[in-house]
Amino acid sequence: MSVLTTVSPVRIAGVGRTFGGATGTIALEHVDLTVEQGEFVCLLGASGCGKSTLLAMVAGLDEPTTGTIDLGGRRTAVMFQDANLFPWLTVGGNIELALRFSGVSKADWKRRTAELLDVVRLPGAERRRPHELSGGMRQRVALARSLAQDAEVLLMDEPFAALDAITRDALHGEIERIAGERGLTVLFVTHNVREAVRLGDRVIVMKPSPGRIVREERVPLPRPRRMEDPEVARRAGLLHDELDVQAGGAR
Amino acid sequence: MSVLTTVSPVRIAGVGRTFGGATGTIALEHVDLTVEQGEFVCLLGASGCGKSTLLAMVAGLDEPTTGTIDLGGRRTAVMFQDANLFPWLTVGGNIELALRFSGVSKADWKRRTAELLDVVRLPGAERRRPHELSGGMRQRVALARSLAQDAEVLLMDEPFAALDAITRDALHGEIERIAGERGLTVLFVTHNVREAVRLGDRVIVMKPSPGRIVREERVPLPRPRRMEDPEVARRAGLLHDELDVQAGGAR
Amino acid sequence: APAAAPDATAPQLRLGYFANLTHAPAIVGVEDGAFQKALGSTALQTSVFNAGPAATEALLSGAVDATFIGPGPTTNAYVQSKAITVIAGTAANGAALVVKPGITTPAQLKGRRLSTPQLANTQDIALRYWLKQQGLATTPTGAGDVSIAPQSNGDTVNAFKQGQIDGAWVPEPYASQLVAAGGKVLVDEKTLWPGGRFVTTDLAVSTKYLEQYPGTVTDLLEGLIAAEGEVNGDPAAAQRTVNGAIGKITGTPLPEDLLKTAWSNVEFTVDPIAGSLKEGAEHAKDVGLLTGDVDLAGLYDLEPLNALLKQAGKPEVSAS
Amino acid sequence: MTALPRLGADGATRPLRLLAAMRRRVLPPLLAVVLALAVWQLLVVLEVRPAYVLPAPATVFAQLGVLIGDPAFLAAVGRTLLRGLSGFAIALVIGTALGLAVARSRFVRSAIGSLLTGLQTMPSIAWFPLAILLFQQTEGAILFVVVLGAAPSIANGLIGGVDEVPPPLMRTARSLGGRGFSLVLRVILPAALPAYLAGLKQGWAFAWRSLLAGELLVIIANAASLGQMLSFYRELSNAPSLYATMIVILVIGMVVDQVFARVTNGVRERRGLSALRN
Amino acid sequence: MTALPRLGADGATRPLRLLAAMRRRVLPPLLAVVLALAVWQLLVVLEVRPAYVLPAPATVFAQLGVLIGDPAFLAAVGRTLLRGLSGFAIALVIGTALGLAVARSRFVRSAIGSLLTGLQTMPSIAWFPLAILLFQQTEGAILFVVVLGAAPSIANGLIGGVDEVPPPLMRTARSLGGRGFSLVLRVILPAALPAYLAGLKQGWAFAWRSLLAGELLVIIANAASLGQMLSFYRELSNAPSLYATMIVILVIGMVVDQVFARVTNGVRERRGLSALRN
Ligand SMILES: Nc1ncnc2c1ncn2[C@@H]1O[C@H](COP(=O)(O)OP(=O)(O)OP(=O)(O)O)[C@@H](O)[C@H]1O
Ligand SMILES: Nc1ncnc2c1ncn2[C@@H]1O[C@H](COP(=O)(O)OP(=O)(O)OP(=O)(O)O)[C@@H](O)[C@H]1O
Ligand SMILES: [Mg+2]
Ligand SMILES: [Mg+2]
Repeated sequence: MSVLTTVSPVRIAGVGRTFGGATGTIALEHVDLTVEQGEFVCLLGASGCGKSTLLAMVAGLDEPTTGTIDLGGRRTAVMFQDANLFPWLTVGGNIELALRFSGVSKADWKRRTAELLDVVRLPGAERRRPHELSGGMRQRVALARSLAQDAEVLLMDEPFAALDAITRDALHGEIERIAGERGLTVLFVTHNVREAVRLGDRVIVMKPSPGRIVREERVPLPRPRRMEDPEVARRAGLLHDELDVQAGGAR
Repeated sequence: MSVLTTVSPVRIAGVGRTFGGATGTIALEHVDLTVEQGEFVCLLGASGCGKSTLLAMVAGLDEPTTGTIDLGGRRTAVMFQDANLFPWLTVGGNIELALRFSGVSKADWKRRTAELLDVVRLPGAERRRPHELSGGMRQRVALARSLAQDAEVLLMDEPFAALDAITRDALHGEIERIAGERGLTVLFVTHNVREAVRLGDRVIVMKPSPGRIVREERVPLPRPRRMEDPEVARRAGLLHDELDVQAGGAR
Repeated sequence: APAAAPDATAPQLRLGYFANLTHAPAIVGVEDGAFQKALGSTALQTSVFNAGPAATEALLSGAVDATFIGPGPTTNAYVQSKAITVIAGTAANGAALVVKPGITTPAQLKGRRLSTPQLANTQDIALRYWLKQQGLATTPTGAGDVSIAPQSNGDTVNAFKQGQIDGAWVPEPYASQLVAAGGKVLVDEKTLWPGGRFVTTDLAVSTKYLEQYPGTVTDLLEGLIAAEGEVNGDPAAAQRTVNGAIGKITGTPLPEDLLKTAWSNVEFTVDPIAGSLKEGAEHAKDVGLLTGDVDLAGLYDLEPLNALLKQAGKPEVSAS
Repeated sequence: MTALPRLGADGATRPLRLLAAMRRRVLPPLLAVVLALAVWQLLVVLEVRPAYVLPAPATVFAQLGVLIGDPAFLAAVGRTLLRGLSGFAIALVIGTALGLAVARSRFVRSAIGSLLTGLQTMPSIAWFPLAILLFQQTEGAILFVVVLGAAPSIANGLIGGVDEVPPPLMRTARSLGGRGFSLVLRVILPAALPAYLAGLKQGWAFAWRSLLAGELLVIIANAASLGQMLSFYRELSNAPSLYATMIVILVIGMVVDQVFARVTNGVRERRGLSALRN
Repeated sequence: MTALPRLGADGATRPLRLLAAMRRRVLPPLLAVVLALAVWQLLVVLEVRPAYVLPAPATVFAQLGVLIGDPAFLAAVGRTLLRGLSGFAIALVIGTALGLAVARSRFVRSAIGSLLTGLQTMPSIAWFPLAILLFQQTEGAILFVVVLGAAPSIANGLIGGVDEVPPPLMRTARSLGGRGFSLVLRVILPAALPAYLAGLKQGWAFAWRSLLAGELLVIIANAASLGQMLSFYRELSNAPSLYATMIVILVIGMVVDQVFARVTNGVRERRGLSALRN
């Protein structure tokens, strides 16, 4: 990959992760992955193949058992698979907390929060409480919260799984726009093959037991793309078949 | 609908639900829906349109503000949007608790649990703990737990949202088979339009603010169907466009 | 109440006492078996109390039938219930105001800080009354010319040693302990009383029990007289017995020389010195620690005791 | 359709709701009190124990009336309450600091974690000599005993609460960039709040009990107190006054519980923890 | 690849791990003890207070040795422990039953919910007359005081725990068909377990303190107890024995805390609550 310019923002080398001691579950084994500045990388793979585990380690929330992960001190923002909203704060409070922790000055909180809620299609939801929201609404608040952070690397774990097709399509556009504007490097986990092709500069396919990378696929299609584009559908179909073959092999 | 044979197992009449008193959020307004014996009904609709709220009321876990829901005393099993596994029990313990509450005799627990874990593609996971599972695995355990119940009406809230395409396809087959064998009546919430067409005898389309039913569509395709069938794709495309139009209108 | 036969005896007698020096006859009587011998077939069951209130509560609620107890709690219990009767004395004297060496006259106490064992207990009342007679005012809450700070005897001894208090009115063996710590006796309480004696411990029974089982009560008195005889007859042996019992109950026996000194300040007698109790009650009223009608008319019944004393050819005692 | 009157829980009209609230909130405690009084009166009527140890309710309540009408008694109650509150405030600060230190630092936890419970089980009476040693006969000695009673409870409540913070929330907070004091203040403390409040309630109970025992320790000029009166009445075998004082203590305890219950309910409601009850 | 030796937290070899464990678990408390002793010894050397009120550590530990070697002292400790355990067991049953009743029934809650805290704040001394009244001179009187101290704590812990059960779990349990006693036993109690355990720990502290106070109530001859000794040592100004006894009480309290900590940690680990710590 790129050797000339700056050092790549995410360098994963020989990473393995075993849970529960030497006899435990091997969640990941020898994963190598380098993500370039501003690249949008999608991770695909069967349930339990270690995608969330990998993301947690990139975010510095977990330590690899073997190997190294180097972000060169870059700041990360994570959107977890579960919304994990703080129940004692309102929707606005949750987002403002992220702004506070990112060092945004208090004067800008109101405006930024309103903007972010607009982005996730929840305008005016500031004063609602997490337990009053639907599953999809909670996930969108979590998305807004992760976008509130002043990060260079964005890690997203199935951010749109609980969303209807229309809202999801709209958010695809938003995330693409924001990533472009801010020059973000994105690592994006999804189960939706078409979504991966729709969004990714590159799609990484993983395989479980033990979790490892089995395939990488560049997506050289021009942007903006649409989920319904025939070329997106065609490439997704190929990837789907690939996954299917693997699954047949694994089971 | 059917007037001759037995009474329909799910009769929802004029149901509305408002949260937080007279000035609060109107989650649902005047919903009428009758589901026939053995019918598989899929609910589609934008995030926050009241699908989960409706399911909770059918399950008897919430009360409508107006209108009535009548199941004629039928037993329900619910699979919630969140896995909600009991953290103090193992995977096996979670399923066995459902068997216990359903009055299954203790001698059958081990066998039934193993069978159910096979169904959800988690063979041998009995002794694992919920916090050691990936998101998709947790959702599958929740699915197994709901299938462990001796119910006549099965209520499922986005059961496959966190699953990869391959596992999901396999589970589509399983759920279809089990529903057929047991003669279950199913109310199934999903965001995936193709999934709705793949599984449903009928697809109900809802619209938010306030939540209500805007369209019903019978799916007269023969079974077994596949997500990739062109006819499924075509019908899904139509429904998607329909949803899109609505969304455009609503926003 | 219909009088029972004068010799009616109970199947059992539940007797309370403290593990204190001033309860020496009770301890000796229990330890050496004088009570049980006198009671014959009546089973003796004993309880040891830590302080007056628990003993009073037990006596009034019928948890014990008789108990050795100080005059203060006796008065309180009688005033509240009229349901107890004092049938004998046990010990007299043995309390003093011990002060720092520099203090030689009552007038020097002005502005000083003194301790007593407990608000409104016998010594507390004695101190307040005496101060009043000396023209020094006090209040129950510690204000006045002299500040009185009631605290536990152990704390008093430490506080005195450290100079936190200027003196204390305490019973034995704490008075002797204060003297051993360099204190001077300013007032030996017995000098304040007619005849140089005042009651320190008496024996109270539930009036109901007395009426029901006069025979047992007489037996008990017989045992007490025998125990008093032992205590006064061979003080050295009695001291050993008492200290052994205290050691067993409290975990630490008293130092022998301290016990000896303290012992010599106490008089063991079956005379309840009724006059001193009654006057003590008047004193309590006088300093405002007892209110209302204090009628102690029916407190004593010394007939059984006097009968026994007469039999033994000893001088009788009086209820006034 | 939204304008139509609604039935059900949310829709009852005002006077009806008031009545229902009365039925739910006033009737049950009233019944409990009446029942307790009835049993008590019955015991008195049956003369299970003589009146001078078990006085009739009427006697006790008459005495209660006398006491409440007595400014000296009210002053004593006020003084004790004031001491309780100030001791509790000190315990709150110390207990919270200790609790956080133990909860957040593995080293401190293994150094003094168990000591906290050890201190808590030490009866007030054991502290008296030390209290007098350190503070002489001053308010300080009382406060010392109160703080030693209450602070470990508060600390333990907080430790328990911090330990129970769901790991996903902690991970989220850290991924949001939460660090150090800000993390503690904005995430850990709020997350631990319910258990912390429970600890505070227990701490109050310890503080109050230690206080009433401690008030016997130091008799301060012109300052009668509830603890002193309690033992004084016991000393004088004055059963009616003793029971009346106990009623006062009980009522104070119940009022404090109500305060805690209000706060806790507010917290729970805001977090959607009260959604499904019965 | 899986056969290769692994580095990191899970991979350290056995003796190394033992050493690390030592450093984490033994060193900090040892340091704390050494520090406390050093301060104490310094105070003694500086003669801040005379030796008869503040004896030197050496004196106290010598006395501790004497006491521990004395079968009578051990018997006293044993007797008090036994009373504590039996009182606690009774309180456990009563407190749990009361807690469940209050937590599950709105009626009972508004009837006696606050009363529990009221009872808890009542000092032991106030119960003494009633205890003697009801139980005469038996162990029963002591147990009565102990139970009254501990049961409300246990109940309050359980109530707090039940109130904090996440509503989604309750909904799930009910949708699974959980009803009545089975629901309580299989879902509500396990879910409330951490708070319940915290309540038990507080309850033990209350029980133990009430016990040591209650043992002064009735002194059973030839059956010395820890509470009794404590007050006698104080009365007799026997500072070395008093401090030695306090050390014994402290150690017992810490051992009990360790027991609770073990149980609680086991529970937390099984639920994945200890995953992310520091
Ligand atoms: N704390 C843990 N203890 C033990 N095993 C764990 C733990 N966390 C994850 N695992 C295991 O590691 C594997 C990978 O989990 P991970 O959550 O990364 O999967 P995933 O790819 O995100 O799956 P999904 O698509 O279902 O979310 C799984 O087999 C899981 O059981
Ligand atoms: N407890 C509550 N209090 C207040 N409002 C609520 C509550 N529960 C749900 N709502 C509101 O009701 C509406 C419907 O919520 P519901 O969870 O039924 O949506 P949904 O169709 O399941 O959405 P999703 O697809 O995102 O899960 C939402 O606007 C939500 O905010
Ligand atoms: Mg995952
Ligand atoms: Mg939903």
